[in-house]
Amino acid sequence: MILLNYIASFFLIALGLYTIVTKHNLVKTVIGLSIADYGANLLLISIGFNPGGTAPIYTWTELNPSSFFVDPIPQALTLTSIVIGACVTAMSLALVIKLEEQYGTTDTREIRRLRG
Amino acid sequence: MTIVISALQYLGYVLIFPGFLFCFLAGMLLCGIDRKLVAKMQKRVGPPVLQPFYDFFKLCGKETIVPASASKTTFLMAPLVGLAALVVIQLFIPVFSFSAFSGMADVIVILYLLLIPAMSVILGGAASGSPYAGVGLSREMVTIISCELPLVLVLLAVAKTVGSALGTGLCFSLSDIAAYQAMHGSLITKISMLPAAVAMLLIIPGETGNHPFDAAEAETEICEGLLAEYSGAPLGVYKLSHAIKMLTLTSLFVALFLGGLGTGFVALDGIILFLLCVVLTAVSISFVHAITARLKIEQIFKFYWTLVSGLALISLVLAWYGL
Amino acid sequence: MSPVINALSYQHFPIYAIMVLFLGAFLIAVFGRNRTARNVLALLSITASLAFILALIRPVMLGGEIIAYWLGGRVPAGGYAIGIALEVDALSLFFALIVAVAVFVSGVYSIQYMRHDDNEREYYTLFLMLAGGVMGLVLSGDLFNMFIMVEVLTFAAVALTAFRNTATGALEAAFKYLVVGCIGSTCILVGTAMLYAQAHTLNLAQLAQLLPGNLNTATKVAFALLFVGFGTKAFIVPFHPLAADAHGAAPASISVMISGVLTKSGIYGIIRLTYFLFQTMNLGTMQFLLVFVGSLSMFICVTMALAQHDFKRLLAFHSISQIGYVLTAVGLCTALGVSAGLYHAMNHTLFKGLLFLAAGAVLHETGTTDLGKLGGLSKKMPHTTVLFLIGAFSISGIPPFNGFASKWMVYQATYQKAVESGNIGFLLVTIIALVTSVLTLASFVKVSQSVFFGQLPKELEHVKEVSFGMRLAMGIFALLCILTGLFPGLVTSYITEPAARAVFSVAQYISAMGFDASGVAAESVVSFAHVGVWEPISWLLILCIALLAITIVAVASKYDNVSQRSGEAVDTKYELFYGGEAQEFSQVGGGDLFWGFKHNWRGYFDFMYRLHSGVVNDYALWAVVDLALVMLFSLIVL
Amino acid sequence: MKNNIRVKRVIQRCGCDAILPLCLVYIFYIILHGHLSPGGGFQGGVLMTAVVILMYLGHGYAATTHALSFNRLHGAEGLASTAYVALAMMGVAAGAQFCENILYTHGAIGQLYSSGTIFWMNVTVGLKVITGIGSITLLMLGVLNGQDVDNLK
Repeated sequence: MILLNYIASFFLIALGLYTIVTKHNLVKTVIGLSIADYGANLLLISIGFNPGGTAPIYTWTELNPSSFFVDPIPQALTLTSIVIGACVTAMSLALVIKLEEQYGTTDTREIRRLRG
Repeated sequence: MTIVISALQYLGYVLIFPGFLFCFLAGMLLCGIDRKLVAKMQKRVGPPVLQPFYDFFKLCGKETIVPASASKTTFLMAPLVGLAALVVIQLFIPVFSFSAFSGMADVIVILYLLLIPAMSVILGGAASGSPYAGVGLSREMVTIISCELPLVLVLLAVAKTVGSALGTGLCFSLSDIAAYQAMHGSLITKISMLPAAVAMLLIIPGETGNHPFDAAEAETEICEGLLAEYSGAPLGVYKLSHAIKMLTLTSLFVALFLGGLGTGFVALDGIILFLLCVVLTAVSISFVHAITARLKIEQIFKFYWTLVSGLALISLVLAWYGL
Repeated sequence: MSPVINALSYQHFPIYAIMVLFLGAFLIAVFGRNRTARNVLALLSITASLAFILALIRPVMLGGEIIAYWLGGRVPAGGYAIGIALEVDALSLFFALIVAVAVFVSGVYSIQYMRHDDNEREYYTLFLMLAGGVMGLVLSGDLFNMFIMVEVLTFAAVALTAFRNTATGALEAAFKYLVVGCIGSTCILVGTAMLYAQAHTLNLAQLAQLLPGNLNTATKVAFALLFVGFGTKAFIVPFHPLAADAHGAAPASISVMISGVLTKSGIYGIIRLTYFLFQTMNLGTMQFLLVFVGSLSMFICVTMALAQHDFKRLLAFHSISQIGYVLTAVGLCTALGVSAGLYHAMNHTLFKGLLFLAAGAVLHETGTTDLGKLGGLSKKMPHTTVLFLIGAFSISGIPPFNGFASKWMVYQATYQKAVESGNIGFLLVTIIALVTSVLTLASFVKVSQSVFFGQLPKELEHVKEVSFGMRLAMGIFALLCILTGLFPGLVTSYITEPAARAVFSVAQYISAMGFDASGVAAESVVSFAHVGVWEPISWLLILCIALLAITIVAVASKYDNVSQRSGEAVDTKYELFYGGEAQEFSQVGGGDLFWGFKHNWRGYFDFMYRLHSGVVNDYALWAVVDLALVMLFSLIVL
Repeated sequence: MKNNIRVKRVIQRCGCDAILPLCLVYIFYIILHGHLSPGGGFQGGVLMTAVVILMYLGHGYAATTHALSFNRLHGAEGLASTAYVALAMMGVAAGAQFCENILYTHGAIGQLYSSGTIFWMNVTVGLKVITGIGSITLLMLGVLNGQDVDNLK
């Protein structure tokens, strides 16, 4: 079950990279970045998963000797990474808007004033 | 007291031998002999051997005109800095077993110090604002790039040869190279060093900007290029620098390949060094000058990066495998 | 211990150094509407940060102490690190020092330089966030923290690249940088995650304890991911086009940060990764990887720089070329090599900063950095010209400036390595390094001819010297360039050698954090012996004596018998020589100055021009290919 | 897409007004219970997006920017970050490490105020994210409305 997660996460990362490399539309590039980021997040959260584990919160009621937690650290990391992913998306979309204004296109093949 | 004496001694090194005075006299003589030799090879009478001296003193008496578009300070200071740097290089090159300051710099440093006089010409020319200087600058820089690769290879080959003989693996110090040659004879006697020596002979005219590698100064096309706007004493200083550069490079050749011929007496060594320099100048500068026509700049580059570098590389590979 | 004394203990200084920068950023966001408040806050925070870092030199650099600081007092429990740590050894401090100095000077420069821009508040907020991000990265002892800081600094750098978004290419550069930078960041994240899955810790010291000897496929892949991730931050080949775009478009003070500081963070990451986490540097193949990538960066970027037509873009390529030197030297895995590499890293920040600031000064006064449109500025901006020349001589390795001192050590190290290992490949590296150096000189000759010398175009008649604040900032860098060049002995023995020694003492790094370092080989005997000799002070002394003598002789023989046109007096002898033609404006300069060289290499240059296509997909493709290659490499080799 | 049919916005507006308070309460619930249940400053804060968009849908762009000044949000964001650093520095001031939890004396496990500094840190992070996300959303709405976002006040 967890193996599927791993496969899916790497598939997502690969898909994201594929999108970035092959698609010539700025918005699609941004989507590719997001997909790769989601793949990384999925990987992180899968790493912390323990089959049968409870939420890593310390309260009187739920705690008994037989219960165990899922690893909380990857969850914290995932959260951070989601935040960063959201910021990247916001930032890149802002850049896309401005680029579209300046160049009049969203085709990456035409946005190449800096080259050589 | 001893401090004062040693200070005076070092001052003597800087000012008299092997410093300023020696450079001035030997360099100018070398230049005169070169001109005479070329003339003889071309069946001309040629100027007297002392002609460079006459030229220099005449230039010093002339008015120095600074063009209106030039940056005055750079324009006037550049020749002096270049000359001083050349004299210092000469101090670092050992005269056989006698070395004034050779313990302070190694061959890599010499390689870089040689760039300073070139830079001084380039910056001085650039500061004049003349378009001829601009073209000359471009060519001068390409000539420097051209000579750099083979020179590096030659120096590394020597460093490796001496280093493996001394057991330290590599040796960059010029005084160690001189000491090694004093004990084991000149490096040129080694087969592996022969291609490097030939390469070095070919590098000398390129570094000094002599015919046929003088595209940077080409009087007939770009009116001496970088020196187009210079007149009077600064021009004289540049001519002097050029003469000293011939001396420096030939004595670098002596230090690298012909060490061990010294007698131990400094005065005598100086004369031997000068005679060797004359011979080397005759071979590498005058002779080549007399029989060739000026190369185009891209041909210079190609010549150095293929043929000369190839020679030096052969030497380096041979030295690497201990032959 | 009383709280006050505790708060002033140098144990806290690393976190202070990071936090004052962030705090400055936050406060400027609140109070930054007022110009004075903004400038004071920015200056205060960068000065405080610099002071904290300088105060750490004594215990860490000289005393050899390693500061282990657990945030929130969460010390390791049960042999596992459960908290976030800062760990400051000499290596971290060395990079922090570079960062602090560069941030300080860049900040001082910004005050005058950015005066005419709007949104200055955002500028300083982002600037300090960038500084804080790099500072946090180099002082951190936690892999995930490093990732966060990488993101913070990438983010701030992207935003600042696009800051002058009306300038040509700023947005484009920012977008490209964002895309490839984010690929790099994602690589770091995935690599971190995979290492966590294997070792269940994120602490660098503990990872260094657990990883070596327990490598499996996952950790090898993680290595490749982290290497590529930090590679994007250092802009080494194949990420160099991004650096060129970003530097060229960003304001000059930010170019200083990107080239002097951001690239260093990448180098720092690579050193930590190879020497500490995986400890694979003793493998010849690993050395090959670093030296190969370094030499490639060195050479490709210097040739690319020769073909550039824009001042800042040219500088950007040189920046990566010099980073290639650093990486090459560090990759040699000898004490001398690491010391030389770190020395060059420091010098790179200084002279590159100086050059970018000079480019900024030119841009500030003339409004362009196009080499074809400039010329003759030395008469209008004499101080900037002198400062630029100091920077240019430093980067091209002209003695006695600092670039020479470190490059000279790099040559020694590479050649020594070649002799020791008997591998002729390293010899080639020495030759490439030496040739690169002269090519660097060539392109700076081109810049000085095209920008500062030659003839002054009509449009630039009104140009004035830049303000004192900007010259002061450049002067600081220039002074440091000269000092570090003149006293290489002091610099190496007090700054770079402790840092290089720290690189080779992984065991201390691990045990300072309270982990068992018995599995790691103790510090090997480190020798910094040189082969060559170079005494800049004596050289300078002799040069001065010679120069003095010559000047005396020259003055005595009426060298200064100079006539220059004064006032309006018209005499044709003061005009330039045009072979009898009418005088007209003819500036020789611009991008194709050295066509004699380029002509012979036209195939190569055409190929390179086509390769650097400017399409973001291509750059992303390079990143992916690089990732695949490094992954293949690490799977086979490690 | 041109909208040819005139819609009476009263239903939209009423719906938004009904949900908006609930949303805000939910935000604060999540932020304040960050140490007790899943959630915390960030998770609560991002819900601000929903609030801003609800306001926009119900009341239009002008009313939204009137209610939420961009500059004020910006300032509050800086203040929240500063407060976070100050809270973290309290650890040092009390003679311990940076970020150390020094208020951890009150409350039993499961109570609302039971985690000392962490509670306050959650609050500051929440404030920071609310303002940050809020201003990003405002900016995007501004772009959507063809405003000159560069000079948004």
